[in-house]
Amino acid sequence: MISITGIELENPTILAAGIMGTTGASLVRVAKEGAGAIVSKSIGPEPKDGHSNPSMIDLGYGFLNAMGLPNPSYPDFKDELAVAKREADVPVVASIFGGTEEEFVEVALGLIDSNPDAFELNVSCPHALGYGASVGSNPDAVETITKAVCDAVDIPVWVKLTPNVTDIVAIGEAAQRGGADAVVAINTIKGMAIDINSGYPVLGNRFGGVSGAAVKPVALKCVYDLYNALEIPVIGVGGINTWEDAIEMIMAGASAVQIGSAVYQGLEIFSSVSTGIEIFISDRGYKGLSEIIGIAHERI
Amino acid sequence: MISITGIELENPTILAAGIMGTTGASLVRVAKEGAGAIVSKSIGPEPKDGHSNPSMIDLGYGFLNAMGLPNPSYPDFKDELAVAKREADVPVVASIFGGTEEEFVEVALGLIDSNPDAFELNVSCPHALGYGASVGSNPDAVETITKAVCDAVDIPVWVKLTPNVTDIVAIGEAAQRGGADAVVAINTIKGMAIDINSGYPVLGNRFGGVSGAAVKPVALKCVYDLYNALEIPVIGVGGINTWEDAIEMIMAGASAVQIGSAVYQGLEIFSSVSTGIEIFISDRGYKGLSEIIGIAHERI
Amino acid sequence: MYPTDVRITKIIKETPSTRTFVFDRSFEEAIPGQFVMVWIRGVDEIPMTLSGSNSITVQRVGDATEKMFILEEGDRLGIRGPYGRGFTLPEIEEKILLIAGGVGAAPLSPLAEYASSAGICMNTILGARNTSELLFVDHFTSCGELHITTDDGSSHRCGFVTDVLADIDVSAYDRIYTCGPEMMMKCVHGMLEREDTLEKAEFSLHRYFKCGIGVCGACCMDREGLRVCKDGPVFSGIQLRDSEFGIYMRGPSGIKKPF
Amino acid sequence: MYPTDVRITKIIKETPSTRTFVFDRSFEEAIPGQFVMVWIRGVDEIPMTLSGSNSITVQRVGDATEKMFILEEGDRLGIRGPYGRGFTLPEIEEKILLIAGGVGAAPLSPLAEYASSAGICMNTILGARNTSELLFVDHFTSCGELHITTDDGSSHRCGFVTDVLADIDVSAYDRIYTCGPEMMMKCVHGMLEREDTLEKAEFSLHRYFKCGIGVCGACCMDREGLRVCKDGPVFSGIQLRDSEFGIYMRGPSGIKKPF
Ligand SMILES: Cc1cc2nc3c(=O)[nH]c(=O)nc-3n(C[C@H](O)[C@H](O)[C@H](O)COP(=O)(O)OP(=O)(O)OC[C@H]3O[C@@H](n4cnc5c(N)ncnc54)[C@H](O)[C@@H]3O)c2cc1C
Ligand SMILES: Cc1cc2nc3c(=O)[nH]c(=O)nc-3n(C[C@H](O)[C@H](O)[C@H](O)COP(=O)(O)OP(=O)(O)OC[C@H]3O[C@@H](n4cnc5c(N)ncnc54)[C@H](O)[C@@H]3O)c2cc1C
Ligand SMILES: Cc1cc2nc3c(=O)[nH]c(=O)nc-3n(C[C@H](O)[C@H](O)[C@H](O)COP(=O)(O)O)c2cc1C
Ligand SMILES: Cc1cc2nc3c(=O)[nH]c(=O)nc-3n(C[C@H](O)[C@H](O)[C@H](O)COP(=O)(O)O)c2cc1C
Ligand code: FES
Ligand code: FES
Repeated sequence: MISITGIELENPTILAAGIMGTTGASLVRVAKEGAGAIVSKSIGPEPKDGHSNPSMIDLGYGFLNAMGLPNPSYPDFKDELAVAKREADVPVVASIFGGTEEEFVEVALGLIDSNPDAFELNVSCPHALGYGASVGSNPDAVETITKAVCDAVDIPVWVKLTPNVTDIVAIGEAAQRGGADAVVAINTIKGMAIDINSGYPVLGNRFGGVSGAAVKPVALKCVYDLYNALEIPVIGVGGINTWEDAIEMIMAGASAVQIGSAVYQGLEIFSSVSTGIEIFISDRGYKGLSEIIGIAHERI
Repeated sequence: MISITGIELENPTILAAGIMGTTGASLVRVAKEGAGAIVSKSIGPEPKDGHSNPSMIDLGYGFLNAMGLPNPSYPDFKDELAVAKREADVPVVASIFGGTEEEFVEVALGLIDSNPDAFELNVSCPHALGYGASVGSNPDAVETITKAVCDAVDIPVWVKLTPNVTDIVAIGEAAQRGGADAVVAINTIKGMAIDINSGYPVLGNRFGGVSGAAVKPVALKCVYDLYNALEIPVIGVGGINTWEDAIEMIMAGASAVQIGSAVYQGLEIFSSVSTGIEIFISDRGYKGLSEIIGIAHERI
Repeated sequence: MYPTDVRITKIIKETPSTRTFVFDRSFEEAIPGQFVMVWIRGVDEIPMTLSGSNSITVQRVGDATEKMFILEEGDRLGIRGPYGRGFTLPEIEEKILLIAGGVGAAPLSPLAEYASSAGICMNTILGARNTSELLFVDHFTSCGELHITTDDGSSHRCGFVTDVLADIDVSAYDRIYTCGPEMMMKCVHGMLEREDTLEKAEFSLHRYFKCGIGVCGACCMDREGLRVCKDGPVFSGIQLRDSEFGIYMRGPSGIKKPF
Repeated sequence: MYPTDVRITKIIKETPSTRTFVFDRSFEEAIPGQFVMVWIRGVDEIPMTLSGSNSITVQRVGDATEKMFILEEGDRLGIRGPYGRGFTLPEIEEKILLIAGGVGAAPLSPLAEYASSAGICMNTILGARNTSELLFVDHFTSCGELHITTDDGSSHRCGFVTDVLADIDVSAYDRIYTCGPEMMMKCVHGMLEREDTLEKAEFSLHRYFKCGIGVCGACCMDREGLRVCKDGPVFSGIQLRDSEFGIYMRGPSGIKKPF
């Protein structure tokens, strides 16, 4: 049992935003498969169909996607969130996004009746015009939005950061100043793929974000730096495919980990990672997870 | 035969900076293996031993390195450069770095007698304190440095960009304003790896830069955006392992490509990539490389 | 992986609303019922069942399929796949029933081909709006009986495939496979449930796909959160009990659309 | 790949300045002469030839090796490898000569082991500063003759391995393998060149390594740009002709250091 921003998790594996998170039923399914907590798809103020397909491809060494934040909007998602809360038996985090602090607050308040255990603010999706990283690369905007949501609700607020910035720590500090209870790093890294047979960019949106194995070293460095600079917990995400990857992220400074693309391997990923972590902790004689969080910082 | 910033290349594959580029002899060897041009290790004002080992590991899906810009400094490298110029039979580009515009100019002038065909300014190495990306993420610094070197020498100046910034286009524009003849994108992406058996970061420098397959989608996006925004040519580098990767980079907007980590596969990489490109061009009935440079921008 | 570039070697006008596109790349490893994501460059990427190891059979319904209908032999498509869970192949000694409605004949066609080449005893109920829309009639006659219905009675029996099914003793079959409009399949499901033969039956479903590889969750069905692209598109009758099947599906945004 | 974590199961004090570290992980695939990168965490990572499939033999010379000398059984190291090009293994009917100086006996030891287990006829010239620094004496006596020299004459023949070599008819050997201080190897190279037997000879070299995997170029030798970590560390006598061998090497910055 671990506690993060006051929420109790049976294990430190959390479903990442945007992965099987559009319906209450699929969130519940992931919880039953062993996730310690679940994060919904990012929900916004208006329904969005997202970008046209192809919206995701497997690169072999990672994935490239540009979903375009498809979501039914908060009025419609309220009930899905309620289903997740009712049936999942694990903490449920609502990921939300908007273009302005007012929109963020509107969405948060619109979902609050479904009793999410926390909000995760997606200020980091790299491929939604006017949304996401355009907001998340500006420390002032991040601080303002975080503060607005923190003021409006009294559940924990996590802020999800983009790595597509010169200095992720500055953004993390802005979130902390705004009152964030935790930061989540990282969202996908801007990237693209081109079909050489036709010259067309492969994604319907032309470019998108890289996730999976390829981004793990980048995520580790971001988590490492954020852990160093911030007082609030860091939740690590990006490229976790095995329990070893999760331990690495925790040693960099993550209090818990989120798993996204690795769901591709199968939903057993959550139980296999959490079991692996547990065995590692006990085999090596550590007293608990907390003993290895950020341990890399002490190894000099 | 292609021409880039006035330099004639037999083929569009160029050895990337920092790969087998510390000695004249190794540069010559790469040229004989089929590279269309060769770029030296980045040379600075003072000799540097670089970071302690481990300085590079193979991640499977890419590489992580933190060499720390080891180099013998320009007084010592002058002769190596002269060897390369004398024996390589292909254009030789001197990569240089410094902490200030004065240092850049000092190094450039120190090497000019060896007659490099161009300078490549490394304003982008992510892991040398006070050098590299700390300079390269600041558009004003990039413009000033570029201008200083362009004023001091009358050979083409290429500027190598870091992807570790919020907006690589702004940096590319700064280089262009400074008088750069071409930009080269990308240098490595900040990353790290942790040994879970000990908790130690694997690299001697704790963190470093990711190269190889993992960075290809990111490099493509950078090249795509730079091509769109700049008047000067873009040279693409990052994750090119096959001729298909090279074509992809060219379709994104690269006028030529650099190959770094893929040397791990063997030095035949240059001839196999350039032959592949040539066959592709002729099989598909294109008139030449120029017909496919940036073609992805027209596919809408 | 990046989409595989394929060239269209043949276009067969099957019916006024459906065409088969044959390409120069054969997906021999594909199991009947598996699908591919078909990229019409510059337009969209849409899921299509393989109607043969190197073909898809497309009904014109909207933007992307419209664009496909102006393609010509020699044109190219990008293909990802095959993906998903196909049909459970029948054993040699088993007796099987296929129930196909409209373009639902597409996924059942390679199954019929498999069955006939394996000498498996197979009967088929094939329905369509009208005579001209009947698909793959000869694929299903190569062995076993074929019952044809048309909604408008323009030939054969007038009515729906369920009318034929009602007259059939389903207990005589070891496996029942069905694909067609969801309301048709829902009726079939109900009838088989009443006959207590759901565990023998498999249904090939459609939902809105984005990733196609089981990650994004766009295609998840209530109440079990089954991913049609990965856990399906073929499901057993049992899996579909108490699900959204026949009640609603979701659009690209995730908003429910009742049938 | 990340370094493999190994536990030191045994430390053997071979001589006052050398210790063998045996670990719990065997690199059976390694060819004699190949090396591993040994990571002493928090200190440095340095190249070491495998002196056995699960051991390295280390001479104390500086920081990192100093740190290794305070390690105890049960301590752990990180290992990448095996890397590089090892010795060309002799054929059964061939007669071979090994020439080892100081810790240069380390890479030759697994070769001797191979030769003796294959029943190959092998003679060895083994040199050291003094008697107590003689390494792996019994590895080289298991078959064939062993000629020992000590620089100070503290036992056996006083002088250098080259003194013994001068007395030997090298044309009697099919293959000659050598490892030791570069100036010693340079002398051997010169003598073999005069005897016109360079093509039979292989030399195991040291240069400053950074990546260890043939990418960075730190270990490149003039004039061919051969990478000691990838194209070597074992080179034929022919490859070393007209090279920097025996003249200079480069330090970590690339600056030349004459021998
Ligand atoms: C597993 C599977 C197999 C299929 N096999 C076949 C087949 O063999 N032959 C055939 O003709 N059709 C098949 N379809 C349906 C086919 O995918 C749709 O008809 C096609 O996507 C319509 O695209 P459109 O742009 O022409 O229509 P649109 O104008 O975009 O929309 C018409 C309808 O098509 C469906 N649709 C559109 N885009 C998608 C999408 N990305 N994923 C799923 N449905 C979508 C929606 O229900 C939509 O309401 C299959 C669908 C699935 C899920
Ligand atoms: C292929 C190869 C195989 C080797 N095998 C053995 C062996 O089996 N047994 C053994 O005792 N020694 C071996 N060495 C030499 C060994 O690597 C050095 O003695 C060791 O690196 C010294 O490290 P140090 O920190 O103790 O010394 P330092 O104080 O760092 O330096 C002493 C000298 O060691 C050498 N050295 C230091 N770091 C490196 C490095 N990264 N790469 C190469 N040389 C370095 C340099 O020549 C330096 O001048 C081998 C070297 C190579 C290249
Ligand atoms: C298909 C897909 C959809 C995603 N949607 C969202 C989203 O809606 N909101 C968000 O904050 N992150 C989203 N992400 C990013 C992931 O939550 C995660 O940060 C990223 O994928 C890195 O983790 P991974 O390597 O484990 O996938 C999405 C990622 C993928 C692959
Ligand atoms: C070992 C190593 C050393 C490098 N040294 C330099 C350097 O000195 N200067 C520089 O501009 N880039 C340097 N780079 C970056 C490469 O030139 C290149 O931009 C990067 O590796 C991406 O290309 P790749 O994926 O083909 O390796 C180095 C890369 C590696 C792997
Ligand atoms: S379409 Fe993405 S999970 Fe099915
Ligand atoms: S040490 Fe890097 S190439 Fe040899």
